[in-house]
Amino acid sequence: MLDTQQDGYLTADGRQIGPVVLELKNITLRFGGVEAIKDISFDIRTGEVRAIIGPNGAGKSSMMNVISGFYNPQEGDVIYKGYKRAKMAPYQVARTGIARTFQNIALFEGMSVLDNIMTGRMNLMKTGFLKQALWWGPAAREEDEHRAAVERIIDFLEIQHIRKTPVSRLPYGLKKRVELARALAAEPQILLLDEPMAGMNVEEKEDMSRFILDVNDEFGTTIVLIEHDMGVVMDLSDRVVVMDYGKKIGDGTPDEVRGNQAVIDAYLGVTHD
Amino acid sequence: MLYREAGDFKTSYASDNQTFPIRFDRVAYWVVMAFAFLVLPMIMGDYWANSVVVPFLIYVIAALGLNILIGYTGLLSLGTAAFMAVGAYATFKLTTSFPGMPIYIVFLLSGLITSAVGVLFGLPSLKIKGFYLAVATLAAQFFLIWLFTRVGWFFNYSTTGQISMPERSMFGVLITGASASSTAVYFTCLIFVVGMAWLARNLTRGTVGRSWMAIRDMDIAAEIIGVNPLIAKLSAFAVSSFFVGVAGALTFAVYLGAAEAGEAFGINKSFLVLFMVIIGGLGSILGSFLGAAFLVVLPVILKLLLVDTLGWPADLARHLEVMIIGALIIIVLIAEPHGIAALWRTIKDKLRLWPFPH
Amino acid sequence: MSDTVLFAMEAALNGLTVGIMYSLVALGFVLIFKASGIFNFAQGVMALFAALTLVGFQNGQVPFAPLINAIFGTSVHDFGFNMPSLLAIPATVVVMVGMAWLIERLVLKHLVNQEPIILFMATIGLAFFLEGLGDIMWGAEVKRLDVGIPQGMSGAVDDFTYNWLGYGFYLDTLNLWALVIAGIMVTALVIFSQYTKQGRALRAVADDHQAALSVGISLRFIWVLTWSIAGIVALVAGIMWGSKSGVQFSLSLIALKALPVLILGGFTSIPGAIVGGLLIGVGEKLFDFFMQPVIGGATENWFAYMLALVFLLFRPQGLFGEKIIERV
Amino acid sequence: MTTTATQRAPEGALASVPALLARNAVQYANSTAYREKEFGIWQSWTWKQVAAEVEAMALGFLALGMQRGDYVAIIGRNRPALYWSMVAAQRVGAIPVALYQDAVAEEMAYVLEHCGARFAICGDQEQVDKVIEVQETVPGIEQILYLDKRGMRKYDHAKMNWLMDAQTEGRAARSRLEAELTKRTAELTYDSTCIMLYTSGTTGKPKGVVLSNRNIIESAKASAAFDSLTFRDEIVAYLPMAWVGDYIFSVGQAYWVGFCVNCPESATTLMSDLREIGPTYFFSPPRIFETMLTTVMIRMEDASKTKKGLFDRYMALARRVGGAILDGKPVSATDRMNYRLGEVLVYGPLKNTLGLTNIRVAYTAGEAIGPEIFDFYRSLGINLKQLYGQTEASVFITQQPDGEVRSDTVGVPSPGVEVKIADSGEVFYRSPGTFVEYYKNPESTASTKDAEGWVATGDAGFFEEGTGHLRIIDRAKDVGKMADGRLFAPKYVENKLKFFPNILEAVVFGNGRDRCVAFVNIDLAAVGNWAERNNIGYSSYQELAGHPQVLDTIQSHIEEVNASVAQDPMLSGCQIHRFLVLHKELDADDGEMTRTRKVRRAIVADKFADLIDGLYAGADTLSTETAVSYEDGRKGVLKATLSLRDAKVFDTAEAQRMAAE
Repeated sequence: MLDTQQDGYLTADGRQIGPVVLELKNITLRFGGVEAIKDISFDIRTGEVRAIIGPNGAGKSSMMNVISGFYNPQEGDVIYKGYKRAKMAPYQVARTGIARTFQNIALFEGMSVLDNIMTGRMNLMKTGFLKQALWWGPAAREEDEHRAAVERIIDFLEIQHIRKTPVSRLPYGLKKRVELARALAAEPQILLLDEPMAGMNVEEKEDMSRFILDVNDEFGTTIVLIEHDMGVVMDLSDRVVVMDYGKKIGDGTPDEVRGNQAVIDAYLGVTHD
Repeated sequence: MLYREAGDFKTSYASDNQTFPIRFDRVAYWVVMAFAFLVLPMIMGDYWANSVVVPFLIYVIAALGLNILIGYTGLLSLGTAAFMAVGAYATFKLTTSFPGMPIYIVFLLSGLITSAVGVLFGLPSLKIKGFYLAVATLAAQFFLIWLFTRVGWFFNYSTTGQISMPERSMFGVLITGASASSTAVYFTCLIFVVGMAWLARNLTRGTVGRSWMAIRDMDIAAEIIGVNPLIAKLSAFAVSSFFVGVAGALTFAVYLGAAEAGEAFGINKSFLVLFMVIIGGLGSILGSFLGAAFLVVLPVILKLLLVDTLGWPADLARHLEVMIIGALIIIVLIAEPHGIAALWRTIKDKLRLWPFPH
Repeated sequence: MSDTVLFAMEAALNGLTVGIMYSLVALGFVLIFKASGIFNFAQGVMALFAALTLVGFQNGQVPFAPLINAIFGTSVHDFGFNMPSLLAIPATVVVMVGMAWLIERLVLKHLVNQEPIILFMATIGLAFFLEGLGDIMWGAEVKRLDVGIPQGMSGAVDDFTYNWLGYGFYLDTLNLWALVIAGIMVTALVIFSQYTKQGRALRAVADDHQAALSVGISLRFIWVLTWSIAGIVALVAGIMWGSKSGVQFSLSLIALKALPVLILGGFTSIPGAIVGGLLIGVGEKLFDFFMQPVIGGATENWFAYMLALVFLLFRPQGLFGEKIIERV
Repeated sequence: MTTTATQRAPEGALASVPALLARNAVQYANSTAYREKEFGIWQSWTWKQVAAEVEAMALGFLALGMQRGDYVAIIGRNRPALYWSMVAAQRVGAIPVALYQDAVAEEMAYVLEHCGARFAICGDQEQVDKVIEVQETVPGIEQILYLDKRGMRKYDHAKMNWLMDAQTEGRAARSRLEAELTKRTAELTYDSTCIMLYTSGTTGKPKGVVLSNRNIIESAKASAAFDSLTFRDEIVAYLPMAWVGDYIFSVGQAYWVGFCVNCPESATTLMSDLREIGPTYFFSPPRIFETMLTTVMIRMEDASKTKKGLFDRYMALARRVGGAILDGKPVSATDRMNYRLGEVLVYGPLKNTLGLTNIRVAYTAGEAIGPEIFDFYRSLGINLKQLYGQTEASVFITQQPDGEVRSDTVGVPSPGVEVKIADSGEVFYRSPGTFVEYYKNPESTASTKDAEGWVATGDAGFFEEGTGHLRIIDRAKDVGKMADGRLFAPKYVENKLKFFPNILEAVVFGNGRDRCVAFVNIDLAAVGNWAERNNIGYSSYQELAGHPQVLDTIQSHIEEVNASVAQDPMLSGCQIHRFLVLHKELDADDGEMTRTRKVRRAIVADKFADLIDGLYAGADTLSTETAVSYEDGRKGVLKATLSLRDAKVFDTAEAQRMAAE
């Protein structure tokens, strides 16, 4: 079993996976009476691609929201980089190096692609309020430095041609890509992707998969993703957590999970409705 | 059609995100500046200065302020006039208490005082949005005005309940008071407009501006990617109120000369500024100028046309004006939710593509 | 029993009846907000406009007389006959319904699925338009409105309280009537929404837009319907306010008070509107009663809003609204 | 390295491209040499910086063990660093060989094998993968350098380096290697090889054309003088680096006069990048001008009535007087005024949106250009000219002087070039630019270039009486005889056909036969647009190509051409009696065309033999199957039933005259 190795493992394609960076311990999340997540524990290792799968309403997105600090679980601990994470606001979580994308695109429609991505760097920009108001040297210089960094991401995700287009004018597929760019701009250690390929056609999916792998490969970013397309999940991820009705029913490599009876049942269950 | 962009390329990010990236616009900008500073003062008579240009300039500042709040941050405020009043009364108190203080400094300080008050009334915005917030700002409107009319300290217990501006000069030129020359007043307002527009541009182009717009477009997402909503919203209120406050200060000090909170800064003034922002263009600095110009000039034109030319009763013209403005708001919101500025942008794009349609 | 208490009680009682007025206006807001999610800032002005129109009909004024005179140099003013209230009121109702229809055609139809804030601002524009229109149509001067509701001190109350407490409360009969009429209105609305087909459709839409549309309810019809009802409610409010303090612009400002009322009562609850109105009415009277000596009078100007502000901070959804859970 | 410049005599000082660079680094030290749109802005390098970059690269090459006479393959899209690598390779005494980046692996294999390259410098991962694939069969390649890091992390870097790392390496090793580098650069003479380019070869295997410093510099010198180019000029480098034209413009002339070379961000952003830069000196094969014009017309279709009216009105005026004004011929004052107005309302904006505002000189070559296309640009006031050239001539053979520009000639011999026409009608030339030899191919060299240095162009043509302008009819070997002995010049006819916007390609057959038949490719852009406007639905090229109305249009075009061909007694035999519209577009991936989009006649003839027979057999419809390969490399079979048509033919001019008498 993987979890036994304290200092990571070697993947099939020869990538070295590091030690646990984020651990969820007995997380329980309730909305009023409803239990969205029931006593779930699993860990995420540095540099791996970790998938969370499960039928609709399994509590995947809630789990994402717990990790990104949007929901605070009633029970359980989030242990990040070895320390128990105190209850904090989402923007504070973001500052600890966790960035994310959203299931239904949450871009800033009123802004250009460039500005959206620049907004992703919010926490890396330091210039004070007054300096900006007067656009003093430091402010202008910082703006340019971060623009340069953003441009590299734009280049990386091949969206040069829409750099200055208002997001509202973009087709769905590109919006997804811009959202990824915005998350990357924060230079996160952990990148949470909530259904990055939902509603995409085949080659859009292929592109997105390629980008996700490239991100993981080039920047060594740890990636946690929720995805419905089983094929994609199995190709992309190193380890998979399977959820159903807010419970964890499986955890392991794609192959292990594929073999897991509970998982099979859950998915057969899904295919019926 | 007028644009010749071939060969106008950018070799640095600074030049790429400058305010006017297109050569033609840069030229146009400097032409306008030259006109405003050199030509207009020569040709403009006192009537135009006092009844059109100066109010226009002052409203531009107010509109810029409100636009930062509504257009850039998406926080609706109906209390603009009250905050202008704060600026006005701050100026009054400061000038009367510290006669030596340079008047421009007084204006800026009044702005800062207003930001403080603005932040205070902005606090609810952390919990509520949209028209809920509008109601909260209405509270500011009615409470503050009540304060200024009821509490003697604010108007130095003058029997009339009015405040009136003593004479003050800057650089040896009389700026305030009855005998201040309209040119001096004009330049004062112009300097402040240029300066504050520049500030507004700087703030909206950088991190601060992006955090505002992020909150406006999708506050939850904004927070999750790391925008601190507290800072973003309150800074918006602070900056907005600063602008509005300065506008109020100028209204009182250089434009009216004497004021009474009730009728000088009533709720209708709040709406007037709001309309300037809507008609001019939400989230656009240029829009603030256009909107202010439009709503300052419209009544003048109506008056010239209906009253002076056709000899209609003045009140009728006024009612008609109210009606037209109301209709315009609706039309703008339907036809072009981002106002004249957006209209201008479309025209510009067409000109740049000329002769091609798209 | 000490006098202050008595005076306070009297003030409260008056507040209660003033509050009913607020409730009447607030009712209009709630109706429209429930059915179309639009926050109709123009509700107050609609009341003003309705009252103006009613008076206009009663006095047989020529619509747009000032305008006509200005353009053609004529000096027409009225038709020279007076219309009995029994005729004038239905006529006004027709006007209000017609207005609702026009508003839907010319404004709402073009603003479907815009953000609420945009719609809100549109109604502000609408408010200004109607205000101007009303003034141009019927003239801006203050007018008396009398539809035969008895006014003046209510002897009954006076005697009753005198015999009971040894101090006769002053209470305007008009306010009592307001109470009654408000009661009738609410029951009428309830009956309408419970027992008529349109009423059910209305509720369906209020509960779930998409669902309602999918079962083939015409949104446009619903909007005309609600705006008409709101118009009628506005008329009633206009009548009450008008007969109390004359028909004038301030009426539309008083109507602004309906906003805090809604914050208290919640935007979607009819009982909320009523209770909120009463609370505000009583609250501001008592506050003024006790605070006047301390901080000076005219606190009614802002008390309601400040109260609302406090509410917003601690219970944004109001007394009766349901809690909002935000999701990503 | 400036020392090299001073050590030698002034003449020899500029005996090589590196020497030119050394001069520029001093003379134009701070004027911009290269720009590239990257990361959203135009990254710029002055000549001084370029010299430093090149030196660092050269030192890096030395560090990697690059030897004198090594062949260095350079594969990728136009990027400054790749241009520098060419010069850097030269500095260490190696010979740069530029390859077509869109060539598939097996095509590359041949060239790499043939030149025995030891080093391969690749633009990006895609090219690297191809080279690695080639390495399996071609062991010679020892080192791969790449420019774009993207996706390269996983590769085994034992024999692979990032170009920038190589530079850092070089800078580090300067003290150790500088002397050696200076020595090697100093060894370069006017006659040492400057670059080797492979001719795409209309038939058979590509040949490696060896060009010396003399060839390049002399041609650059002469042509630059011809159009008085200065270091203030701007060009956009977007044509294949493997093509001699690009080398002459982006290296030869650029280094000679020291003007600035701008590299676009990517193929997709070319047009906007072009617009941003607004080049003053522009070169392009006809098809680019064609597509530009087509897009202009298509975009104008949707313009409002008034706008369209305005546009048409002023374009008409321009067609009437524009060219004349450009050539400085007399034009009535009113027309001049009108034209000025048009400049403000239409021409100016139009040129601006196309990015041609600042053009001082523009050339088109490679193939004949359609007269109306040619005139369109000239009428706008763009000084578009034609030139006739070859790799073997370092481009320039003939070109059009200002004021003597016409669409149907290719101009007068370029300065320093002698041209003669053989009895066979074939064009021969001799010039300082004439290539040294075909690499490892003496017999071809001998057959092309004779003892006195006359080179056979392989094109048939003649000098026009009076003007002394050269007119090219066709490829000499393609010019054949009809059964009745009349001349068969397919290219001549095909070009006339291709001048119709609806026709993309045409292939005429009939050598040795009694009459001619033709294949036609329709232009999907133009015809497709027409179809949309007449709401004719179509799902594929094939379907559109088979549409009867389309066939009618094409037929009318062909008959028009027949009429004009009939005018010339010698060529009147080339009239097209029967034709068909091919069910697929001729494609380089299927070997039917060269990478420079020249039709490979023989291959097409052989591949579609059944269709040709059908045409001659007089069949009306014909079913056929064709092997095709898709962009992603998959192979497939295309089935189609084509309808074959007869076209009206005309009597020759004098035949008509006789008939009249």
